[in-house]
Amino acid sequence: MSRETIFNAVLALGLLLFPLWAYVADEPFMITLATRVAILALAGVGLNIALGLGGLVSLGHAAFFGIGGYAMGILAHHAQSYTPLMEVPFLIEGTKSMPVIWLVALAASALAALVIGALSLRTSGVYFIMITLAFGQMLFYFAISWPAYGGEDGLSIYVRNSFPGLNTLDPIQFFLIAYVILAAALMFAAMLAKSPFGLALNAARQTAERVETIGITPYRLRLTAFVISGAITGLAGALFADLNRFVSPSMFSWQTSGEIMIFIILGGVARLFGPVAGAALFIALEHVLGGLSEFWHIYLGLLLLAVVLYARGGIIGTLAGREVAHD
Amino acid sequence: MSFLLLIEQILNGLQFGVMLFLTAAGLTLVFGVMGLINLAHGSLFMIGAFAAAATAAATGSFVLGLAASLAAAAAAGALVEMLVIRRLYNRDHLDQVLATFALILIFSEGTRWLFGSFPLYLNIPLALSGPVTLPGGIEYPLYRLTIIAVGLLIALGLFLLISRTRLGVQIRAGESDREMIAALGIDINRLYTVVFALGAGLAGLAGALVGAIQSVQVGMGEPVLILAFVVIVIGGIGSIKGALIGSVLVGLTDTLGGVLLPETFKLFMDPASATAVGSALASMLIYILMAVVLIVRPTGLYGARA
Amino acid sequence: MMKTKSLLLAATAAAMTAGMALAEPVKVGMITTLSGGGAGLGIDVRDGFMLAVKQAGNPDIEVVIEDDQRKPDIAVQLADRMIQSDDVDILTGIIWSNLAMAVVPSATAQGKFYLSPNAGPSALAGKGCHPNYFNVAWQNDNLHEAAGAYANSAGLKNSFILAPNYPAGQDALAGYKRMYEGELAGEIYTKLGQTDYAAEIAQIRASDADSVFFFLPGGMGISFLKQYADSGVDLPVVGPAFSFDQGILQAVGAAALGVKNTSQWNKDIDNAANKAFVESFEAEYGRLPSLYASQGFDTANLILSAMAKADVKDQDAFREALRAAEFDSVRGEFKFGPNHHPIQDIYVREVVQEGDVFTNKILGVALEDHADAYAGECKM
Amino acid sequence: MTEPVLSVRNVSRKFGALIASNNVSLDLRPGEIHALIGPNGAGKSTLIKQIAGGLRPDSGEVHFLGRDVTALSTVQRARMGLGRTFQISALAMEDTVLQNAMLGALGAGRRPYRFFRPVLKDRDLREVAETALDRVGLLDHAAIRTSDLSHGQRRQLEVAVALTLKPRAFIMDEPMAGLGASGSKRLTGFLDELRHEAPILLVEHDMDAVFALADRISVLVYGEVIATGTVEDIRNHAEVRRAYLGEDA
Repeated sequence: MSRETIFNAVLALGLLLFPLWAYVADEPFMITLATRVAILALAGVGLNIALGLGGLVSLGHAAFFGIGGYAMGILAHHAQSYTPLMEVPFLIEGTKSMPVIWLVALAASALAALVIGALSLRTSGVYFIMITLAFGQMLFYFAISWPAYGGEDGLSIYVRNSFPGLNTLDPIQFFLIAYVILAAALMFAAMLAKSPFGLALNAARQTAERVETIGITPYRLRLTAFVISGAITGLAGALFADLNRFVSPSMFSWQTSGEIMIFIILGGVARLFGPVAGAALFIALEHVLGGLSEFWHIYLGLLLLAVVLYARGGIIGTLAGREVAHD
Repeated sequence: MSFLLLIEQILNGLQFGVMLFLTAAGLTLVFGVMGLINLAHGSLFMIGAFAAAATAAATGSFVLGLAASLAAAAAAGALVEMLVIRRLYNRDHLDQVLATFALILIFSEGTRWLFGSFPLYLNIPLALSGPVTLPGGIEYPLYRLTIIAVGLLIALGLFLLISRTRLGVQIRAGESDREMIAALGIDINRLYTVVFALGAGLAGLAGALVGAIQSVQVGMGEPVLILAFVVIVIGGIGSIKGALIGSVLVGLTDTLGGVLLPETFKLFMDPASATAVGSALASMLIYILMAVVLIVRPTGLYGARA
Repeated sequence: MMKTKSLLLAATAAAMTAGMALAEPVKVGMITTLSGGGAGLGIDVRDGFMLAVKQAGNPDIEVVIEDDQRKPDIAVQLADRMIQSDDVDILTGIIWSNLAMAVVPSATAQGKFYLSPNAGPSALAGKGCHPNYFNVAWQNDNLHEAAGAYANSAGLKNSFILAPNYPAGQDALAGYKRMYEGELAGEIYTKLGQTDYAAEIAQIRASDADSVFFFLPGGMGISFLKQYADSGVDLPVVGPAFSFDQGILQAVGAAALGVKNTSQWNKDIDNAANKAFVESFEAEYGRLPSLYASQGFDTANLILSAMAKADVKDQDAFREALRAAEFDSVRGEFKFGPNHHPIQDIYVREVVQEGDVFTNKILGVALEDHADAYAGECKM
Repeated sequence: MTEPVLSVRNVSRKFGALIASNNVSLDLRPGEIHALIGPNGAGKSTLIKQIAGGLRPDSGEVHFLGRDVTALSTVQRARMGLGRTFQISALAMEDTVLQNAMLGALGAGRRPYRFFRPVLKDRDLREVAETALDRVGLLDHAAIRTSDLSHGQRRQLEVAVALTLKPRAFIMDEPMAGLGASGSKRLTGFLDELRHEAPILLVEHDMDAVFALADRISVLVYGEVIATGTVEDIRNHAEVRRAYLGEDA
């Protein structure tokens, strides 16, 4: 077993044991924090498929995170107020069922990723970073000024949505839902990296010319990766909205895109558990540093700077060393 | 809408564009020469505004305030370049994003720690305040005309600097080939520090000039940063000419879109919802512009490199 | 993000002020904005609140203060923590409507009291009202309505009105129009966070307006006022107090002189409680108190007054004690309407210069015993 | 005479004032190795790009397997069976040698959109990849990271990736570069065999290899084909000697 595998196992186990400990010690807020880590890590796992595997540096993933969030918000809002979502041409009702909401979030964000990706992937490099940012900003301003669903005030859902057989209001049960989804996404991402598609996508990142000369179109590979990536981040958005029982345009903000990206860079780009390690560290830092001083952002900034300058390859890169070639 | 008002709005768009150019010029210079994505550019803008406000409050002189903004931002830029940025040139864009994001946190809260949480006072000098009457009878604030003039002068200065001076030759060499600079015996570390400080100083000066008619407060740099990025991407990264044209394009689109869209919607909607829909669309307009430009020209209007 | 400043006031003060008979301590969680661009408002609310707590010397009130960074998800997370881990009885402190909308419904649903020291979104005043939710400041529309009423009395007939395109901005224009009886020369929604208003000012100039009403909180208002003053347009300006507040006025400077604005508080309201508040605030923090500080101060005193009458664990009794609002408000008379929002006088103020300091003085009352427009929709 | 597999007809391409290809015509017949030689800057790379699909000519046509492919993309031409190796290795450097070869096999199999089963467990693909590696003598290095290969080994891997496609024609851009004497001798022997599977358009600087292998040679100078013919023809061609070989001698 490589050091990275051991580290991943420790991380996965730690993220599970910490809230279980908090449950026994009756510290429900610690469970909420762990849930937050799991959900934001999930968003990162999504972005990492585009960014790590595909080399597509998207600064617009908040678009999908927000769409997932609003999928939850809009469906639950209509269910809560007993008003149909739409009546023509056919009746669509709101819902408070998590699985249904997740499916809608996945589908809606995948569709958005298809459109945004199809246009954005015509560019590359910094231009790609900026055009994805532009799409994120468009949705941000749209969400703020669109009055139907609360505008900047956002939408509040009074009771968390339901999952058959579970009490989602119980923090530990909701945590387990998020954890299982994160685990599933990690497994999927691991499989994807080793799959034929992963091989081709990874090659397209390194040498697009080669991929073309073997008869595969890099654009379509990347678009597919972007859609998968956006869908997973959208699912995370729906869960995040359920964690807060609230959605607002801030989920669409460029800072949100930046934060998701920072989890990945902190943890280690293209590392399977990079987003998990990054989100855990970032949230732990926020929690600990926040207690030190009113100006704790300065310390956070200095720490992040230290990581970039002295811990290359993020946490996992530093702890586990150079990635071994697959197999 | 009257023709005169339209002319005035075009002037406003132009003026907004020139203000954007002041910030975007430094950003595109740094990107073009060093290939660095500097998210902290907005912080340098803020530092300039705060330095100007503090100096103007202490001395009562706006000009000294401007000088202070230039000096403070350039000094902060040089310092940051030597301590942090220098280690990032050979890294990929992601590391640069994280590091300069960290710098934003440090600069913002550091400024708040030094100056407190309330906005500072910085006003335009008496000599430049109030409107003047332009030919055609448009009343237009003198200070805004001054900004247009200063912006165009700086644009001209940058063109001359790059095309006519030794530093300009080095900058151009740096854009095309880094190894060549070293081969020419140029001290590359010094060149980069100078260029970064120049870009930072421009941002600081912009902060002071703009701060005089806006709010000097922590966080004022971030919206400007995003707009500056929009501008340089539309113009083509690294191109001063592109930055100028991109700025004016964004300035005109934003200003005229905000004015004309609600009016247009009023033609076929009731006024209240026309205003709401028009304004919503107007706030998305520059991003739509940027997306369209990039879809048609994937490296911006004047961008050479893919 | 979690700054814990547990302020357990010295138990040695057990010498006890009169009326402190009920020993059950009250834990207050304050979630407010202490970092980033909007920090000034949160700091004022906090300082006003803590001044009242300090002056009361009541050892039975404990305050936990946290910074929400003006982010809704952080605010929700803090509320979760305070409810789940800190086990607070009362939440307070939120500045912004969108954060209040994120926190208040679920906090009150979980059986906590929420006392708003600043935000008053219409949803929480009308259909979404809750027995455990009290607004100690105003319903969002109140000051705008007062501005509309003032415009009528000042004989303004053709207003140009503008606000950012987001819910509070839309409420602001609706609030003004609710009271204002004249014509509209124009109605504009600006971009949220906009810093350049040249285009809007040109439209104002080109219109035949006789006055301008605007709601542009924070830095947006500063930018607008500076640019407006420099444009040479000299129509009278009316607005809610938010853009003419103590913390902001110094940054606007002379550009704001003479502007009429509406507020439920000013430092020259003539009552003993207010005099004492202004003096002690200046002595404690070395600056003049703002509107927000006064709201924080009143919020704390409301809690203290209820503590003197009831045990917080007896929710019905405590709720009654809050509703009675028997405390010396710095605004003078203060009472709650049926939806737990204030019924109060709203004043017109004018921006003046006192020595080096820009501040406000009261001109008169715009609306007397004013309640909000949504109380009728509230069923509780 | 049999129909050529690949033919370039009157292709011209300008970059500003520079004429990179000037009315170039050449063809590749079944079973032959056709060498393209010329001094640096003669326009060989530009011509290769126009044949393989990275660049569209201003005028003229490229035909492959009897079909006009001038308007087709690189991907479409690759799918028709045009195999290519690069002058500067275009390999996934972070991946293993085997993964690179499997990438080729994946392209040949036309089914890259499979997301679940590990590609290395796909026996069919693996067999294709390993056979190709074995043929160029890299099977022993299958598990090595590509960036750890020597330059010569990377050229071999380039050839192996092209082999996995089972192409109808090869375009090889300097496959001998950096190989060393024994390596290039082995590759020469290998290409000699390979021509019977599919004809090869060979761009090469190594004149020993060119003269040993080529059935025909075209000489490109300043974007123009100044001569096409057998090895003997070219050796004796006065203009070629002057313009090109003369410099070498």
